[in-house]
Amino acid sequence: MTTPPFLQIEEITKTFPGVVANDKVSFDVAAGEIHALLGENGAGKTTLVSTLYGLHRPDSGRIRLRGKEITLRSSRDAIALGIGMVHQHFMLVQPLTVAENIVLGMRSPREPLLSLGPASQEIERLSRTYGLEVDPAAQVWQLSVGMQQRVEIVKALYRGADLLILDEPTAVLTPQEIHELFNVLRRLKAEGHAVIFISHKLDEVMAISDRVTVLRDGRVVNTVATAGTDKAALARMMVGREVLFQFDKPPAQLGDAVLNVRDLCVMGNRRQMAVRDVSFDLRRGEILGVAGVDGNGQSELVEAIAGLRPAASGQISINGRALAAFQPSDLLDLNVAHIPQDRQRVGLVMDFSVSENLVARLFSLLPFARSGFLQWKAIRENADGRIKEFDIRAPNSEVKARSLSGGNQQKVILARELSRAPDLILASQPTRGLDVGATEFVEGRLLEQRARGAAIIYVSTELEEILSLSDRVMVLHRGEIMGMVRPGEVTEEEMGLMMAGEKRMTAQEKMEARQS
Amino acid sequence: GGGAAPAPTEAPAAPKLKIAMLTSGSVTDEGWNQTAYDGLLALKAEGYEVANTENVAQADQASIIENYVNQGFTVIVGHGFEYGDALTASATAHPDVHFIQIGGIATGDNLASYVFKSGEGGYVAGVLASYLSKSGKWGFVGAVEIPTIKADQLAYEMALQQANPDASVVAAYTGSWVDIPKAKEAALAQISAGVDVILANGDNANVGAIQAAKEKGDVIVIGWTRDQSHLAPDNVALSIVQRVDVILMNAVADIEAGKFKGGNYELGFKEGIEDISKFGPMVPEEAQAAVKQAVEDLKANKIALPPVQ
Amino acid sequence: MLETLQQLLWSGDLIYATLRLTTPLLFAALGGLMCERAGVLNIGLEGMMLGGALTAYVVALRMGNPWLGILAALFVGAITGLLFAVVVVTFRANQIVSAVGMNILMLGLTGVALRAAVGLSIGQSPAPTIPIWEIPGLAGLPLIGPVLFAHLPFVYLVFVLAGAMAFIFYRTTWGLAIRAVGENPRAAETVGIDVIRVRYATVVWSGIFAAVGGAILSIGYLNTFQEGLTAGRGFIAFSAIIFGRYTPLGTLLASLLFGFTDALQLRIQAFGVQIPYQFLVVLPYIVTLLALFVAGRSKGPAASGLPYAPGEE
Amino acid sequence: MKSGLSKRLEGLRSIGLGQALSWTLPIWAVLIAFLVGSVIIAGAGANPIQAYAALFRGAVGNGGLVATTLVKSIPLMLAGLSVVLAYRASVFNIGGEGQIYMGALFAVWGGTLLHLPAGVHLPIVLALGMVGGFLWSAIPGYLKAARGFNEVIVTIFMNYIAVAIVSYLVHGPMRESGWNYQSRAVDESARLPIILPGTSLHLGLVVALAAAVLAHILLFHTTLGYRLRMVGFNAEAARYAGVKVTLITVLAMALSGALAGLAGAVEIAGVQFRLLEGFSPGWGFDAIAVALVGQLHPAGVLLAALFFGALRTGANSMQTAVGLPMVVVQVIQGLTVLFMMIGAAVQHYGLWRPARREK
Ligand SMILES: Nc1ncnc2c1ncn2[C@@H]1O[C@H](COP(=O)(O)OP(=O)(O)OP(=O)(O)O)[C@@H](O)[C@H]1O
Ligand SMILES: Nc1ncnc2c1ncn2[C@@H]1O[C@H](COP(=O)(O)OP(=O)(O)OP(=O)(O)O)[C@@H](O)[C@H]1O
Ligand SMILES: [Mg+2]
Ligand SMILES: [Mg+2]
Repeated sequence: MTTPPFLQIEEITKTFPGVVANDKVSFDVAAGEIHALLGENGAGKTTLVSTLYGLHRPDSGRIRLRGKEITLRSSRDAIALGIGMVHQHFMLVQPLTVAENIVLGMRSPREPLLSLGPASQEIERLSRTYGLEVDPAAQVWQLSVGMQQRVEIVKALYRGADLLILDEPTAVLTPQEIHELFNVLRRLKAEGHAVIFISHKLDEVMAISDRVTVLRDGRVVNTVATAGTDKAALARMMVGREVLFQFDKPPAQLGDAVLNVRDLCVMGNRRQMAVRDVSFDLRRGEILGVAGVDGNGQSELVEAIAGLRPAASGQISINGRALAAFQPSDLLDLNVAHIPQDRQRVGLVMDFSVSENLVARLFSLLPFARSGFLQWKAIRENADGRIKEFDIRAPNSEVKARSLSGGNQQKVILARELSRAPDLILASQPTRGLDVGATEFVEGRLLEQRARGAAIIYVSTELEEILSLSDRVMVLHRGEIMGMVRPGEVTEEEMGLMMAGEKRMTAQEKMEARQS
Repeated sequence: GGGAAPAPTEAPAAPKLKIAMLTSGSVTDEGWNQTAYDGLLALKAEGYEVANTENVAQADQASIIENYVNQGFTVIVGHGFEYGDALTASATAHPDVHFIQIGGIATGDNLASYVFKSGEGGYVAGVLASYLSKSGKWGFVGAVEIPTIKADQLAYEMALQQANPDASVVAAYTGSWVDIPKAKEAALAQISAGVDVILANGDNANVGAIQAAKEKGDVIVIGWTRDQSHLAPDNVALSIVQRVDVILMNAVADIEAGKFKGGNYELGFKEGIEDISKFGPMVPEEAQAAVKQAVEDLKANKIALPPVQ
Repeated sequence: MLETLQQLLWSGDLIYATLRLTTPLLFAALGGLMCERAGVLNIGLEGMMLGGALTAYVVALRMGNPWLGILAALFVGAITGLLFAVVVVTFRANQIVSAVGMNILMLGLTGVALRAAVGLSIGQSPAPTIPIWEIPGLAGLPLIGPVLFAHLPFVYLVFVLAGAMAFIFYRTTWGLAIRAVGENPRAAETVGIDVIRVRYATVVWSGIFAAVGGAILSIGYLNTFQEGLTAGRGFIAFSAIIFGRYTPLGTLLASLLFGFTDALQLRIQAFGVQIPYQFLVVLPYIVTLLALFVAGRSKGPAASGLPYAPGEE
Repeated sequence: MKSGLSKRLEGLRSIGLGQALSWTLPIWAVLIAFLVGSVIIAGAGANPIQAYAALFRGAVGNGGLVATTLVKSIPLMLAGLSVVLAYRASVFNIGGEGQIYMGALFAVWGGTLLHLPAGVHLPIVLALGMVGGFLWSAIPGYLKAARGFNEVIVTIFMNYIAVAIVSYLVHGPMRESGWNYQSRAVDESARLPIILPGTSLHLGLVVALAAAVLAHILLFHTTLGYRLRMVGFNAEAARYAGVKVTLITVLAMALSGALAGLAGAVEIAGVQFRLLEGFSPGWGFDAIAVALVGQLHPAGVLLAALFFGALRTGANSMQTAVGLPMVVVQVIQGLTVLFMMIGAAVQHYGLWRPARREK
């Protein structure tokens, strides 16, 4: 007959204790095809591609490459067979240089001596061929996220990858960067590479892929040609029900100003000025979106308002109270809620129980503590109430936060932070990595708070989301306000240019845009 | 009383004494502890049942003594000044058991302490050193400063002052009973400062000091507690020997004869409890004679040793 | 007094002693550095040194050849390293606490083994020792010859090894792999590096290095062994790594500082300075603490101390 | 950014901190340690069964021995609790030994310089011991929290310094007039009374039990304990939640030192009465083992301390019975710790299986 498909996945099953992550998954990928994998959180996408890359051993099932069955004992085997992977969380060693990262684990022509010179030349050649500009001598920690991703792709190509797997590569990129990435992928495709592409963003899937395989609960729902389907159909396959892409957002009912920020400058971790001269006001009932590429000062801005990071200069006042330096403990008095970006490292104590986490900020207050002694009964009752109210899926309030899924961990944080009817809510990437359903839930809760009269700062790197939720959007680039716009009065392209720092407001515009 | 009384399996005839000894260091230290252990072995050779516990921590002294008493031991030896409190307390609690302290001053009806006449050995070593030193710089290497060692250090210095007012003694302590390398290093440091005779008085430390002398060739060491010439026959000029075996033999004989009396006994050359080993080949006749004379003077109480500080 | 002290500082003896005191420390520290860079903390260096010291002594004594003693110490060091690796790499047990257990165990084991193998007559049983090796030509140089070129062979070796380790870390694929494993083992695994193997290898080497450090004490400087002979040198080696900012050169300098202050304090005592010896004995610790104060923070490899399981997401 | 050093604590955190682990684990660890130990004993030429029998008899063979075992457990209990407090806040306090010395030193000062009526004197002496340990360990606590020093090195070094200070003092300023290099004994009024007449069992046992109860309450029933554990598990989350991490870290270390200091003071007031060089046989180090075998739980620490105390007590009988050096007991202690750590890790991660995901 005809030649077999480039890659065939046959009945792969992979279980973890208590979870069937992949259940008899079968599909195939052709050379020169971009194949998208779609599914809710925990559907088993990462597990599947990790298996393809030799990081997991499947319980059963077969993988054929170019028609031949292959066994992958480790990623070394996968690399040798021409499989490359760009992980959801980059697999780069921060203090090493780009070149060192790229040759890491490979035999050197002068084994055991490193030969970085020739390697750098090869890296530059690859960069030119595929339009992936990287500096081989730079240390990885100095690079932006987009650049790090390029390093990852070059790393895979350097190893001669014919099959490139990208796990949620766009989650951290600007529209321009996504655009560039797609160009690279198309070039790879033209050269005959096979690409597996994972994303939660249906628009991207529609734009780049040739075919889509949808996973749900570890099983393949269907594999369809992209040309023959649409977003709604894909979403339905993913979730198993109809998904609304629009929620009804009543017009804003603006109240008093809650937050005033004036000429704020904040230092970042690398001793650079991460936030520069930022000024804005925020009123009750308003959602201010903060858009920008990851790492352009959003987190520093929020951390400064939350008292986690001192302001280098400028002023922050909350409810009319200007404090020279906020402490995180002041947030309680000021009635500010903070949903931190990194929910597992900052928002939760993973080894504390759900009930302990639900009082993490409030534990010293009545009724949870009396003269320094914890009141466990009150703490548990609180937990039971919250778990019901926020539909937190946990067997009971005493299990560790660690054992919850990502979406449910986020619900714990929401339940805690929203419990005191806050005046101001700082929400940093509250839906990052969450699937459609969980995202819907979080967004719904925030809109409820807005209706109640809370002022909300909503940081996200996802344009679509930010435009649909916010009343105003502030675009940050290198810590400066590039623009303060209203959704509907701006195109995604314009926003993208601002995020890339190629379009900015005048000083006059800035002044005017301060207030809602 | 330690709870239930032990059931002593005493034969109707005169029971052989059961003797137990506690040492704070290891009995392989070539010094204080091993000497005591040799004494215990001598008793064993005489047919006594003996037992010992080494490396006894301060905190464990009382319970180990108690344990031996419970096991029916009738003579308990605490080898060192640090056993004073534990022996005193046990002696009061067990009037029928005999307690012996060596190197301390604890007393009781059934507790006798034997202490080497402080400084006698140091004095003799000093006399010898004054003949052997060419540089006029003498060294003293100890592990940890404890009373007996300090007393001998002072007498050593006194002998020096008498022989040669211009000479000087430097003393070094390593702060550790087991750190032999450091003791060696301390001796080497002294040698490099011009010292050519060293009195080594620190159990394991001696081993280090003697090795340093051996390595440097023409440095003389005076050993302590037991004859240490085997460690470096060409460097060890003499060892001041402490006859713990004799103390124990005498005490046991007293006990068996019913003559054992509590109290504090100072013992030295006169009593035959301190002694000198044979001389090394490098010691001239003249010096040997002087040393022997010093020993005689000490026996005759003719030397005023520095008071114990 | 001041004059003699000055004389001492110029005499060369201080330098000689510094090198001698630094060598066993530096052996252990370099071993610890290697596994530290691969992400395994090793406070068990103390016990590993002790094992090496005992083995070298017993074997040299029984076989009548110090080099066989060294060889046996290498072997025992490797075994100890292997055991530690099994505990902390394969079983992923907490590295600090396991090392504490390891040190207790080795103190006991060496004590028991010493008695079983040699009995009580340790003083009567001097082991043959490693001879001093005067480097031909160089040892004859005036002034510096006897100070720098008339040492145990290990003294030269350890400085060469420190240099070699710097070379391995920064110029070879192995070194790159070790550094990557210590910083981000997951990333290393995804490019096909066997993290477990790298960690095993470095921990085993750390055992070997530490054992040599111990062997130098027992049959290099001495000809004997006693329980607890290493007297805390393994802990000092461990701190030299941190103080040396996790680099071979830094570790070398930190060990030298320690060796120097120790040599110095013994010489201060030898000059009869009227400072209670207790304070001189702890001079190296105080100086190191002060130096730490000046040097400030030292950040270890990011994955240091963390257990690693291959195949996780 | 998390420092590498605080990250490595995740290793400890990941052994479950007492929550998820089976209570039978220490028992298994002990049994296997004895089994492996028997091979070593046999290798050393003794009969393991006889040795263990003697060990057992020597530890609990009669009422007096049980009392001795209890007495020996007291400092281990207190020092073990001290380790628990620090470790719960992710501070590796290897400085227990030095803190014990400092506690003993302060207690001896209080017991010899103050002359107070019974009933007042003793509590003051014990409190002084806590102050000594508190101050001594606040130093590394501060250096860690505020200056980022590695507390492992600092505490190890401070052990040597504390021992040297005590050595200097008993040789010089504090030396008892007379002959020996030791301090004066504390007043009768400063001593812990015997609670079981005819034995050496003193009131320190009650102090240790009370300390365990208080430590439990502190850790699990107070807001301070909540803060402490929060910092221990995740300092960043704690800071986010408004906890003053630096302060809590210093406080955890200092409170830990206070308990170690209490261990020293109780030993002075209950057993030794005066200070000598070499006052502690290494309780500060054994305490780490005790705390971990006790799974970082106050009740577990009490049991583990009893076990180690019994080993120490029985060791002597074992030596007399089969002629093994006492260090055999250290072999068993070391093996127990290692198997305990292996067991904890296996229970946490599963054997030979990839670990659970920690994103
Ligand atoms: N190490 C583990 N062992 C066992 N079960 C686990 C483990 N980690 C996660 N789970 C379970 O797997 C499921 C999904 O977890 P995962 O971490 O993938 O969450 P998620 O997909 O990000 O969350 P969500 O789907 O709620 O948005 C949950 O039911 C969780 O309890
Ligand atoms: N190492 C692991 N141990 C235990 N369970 C795991 C492990 N890795 C994944 N799982 C579980 O397997 C299931 C599939 O997870 P996977 O990460 O593949 O989902 P995903 O589709 O990539 O989700 P997301 O969209 O959140 O990235 C989840 O329930 C998850 O909890
Ligand atoms: Mg997931
Ligand atoms: Mg995934």
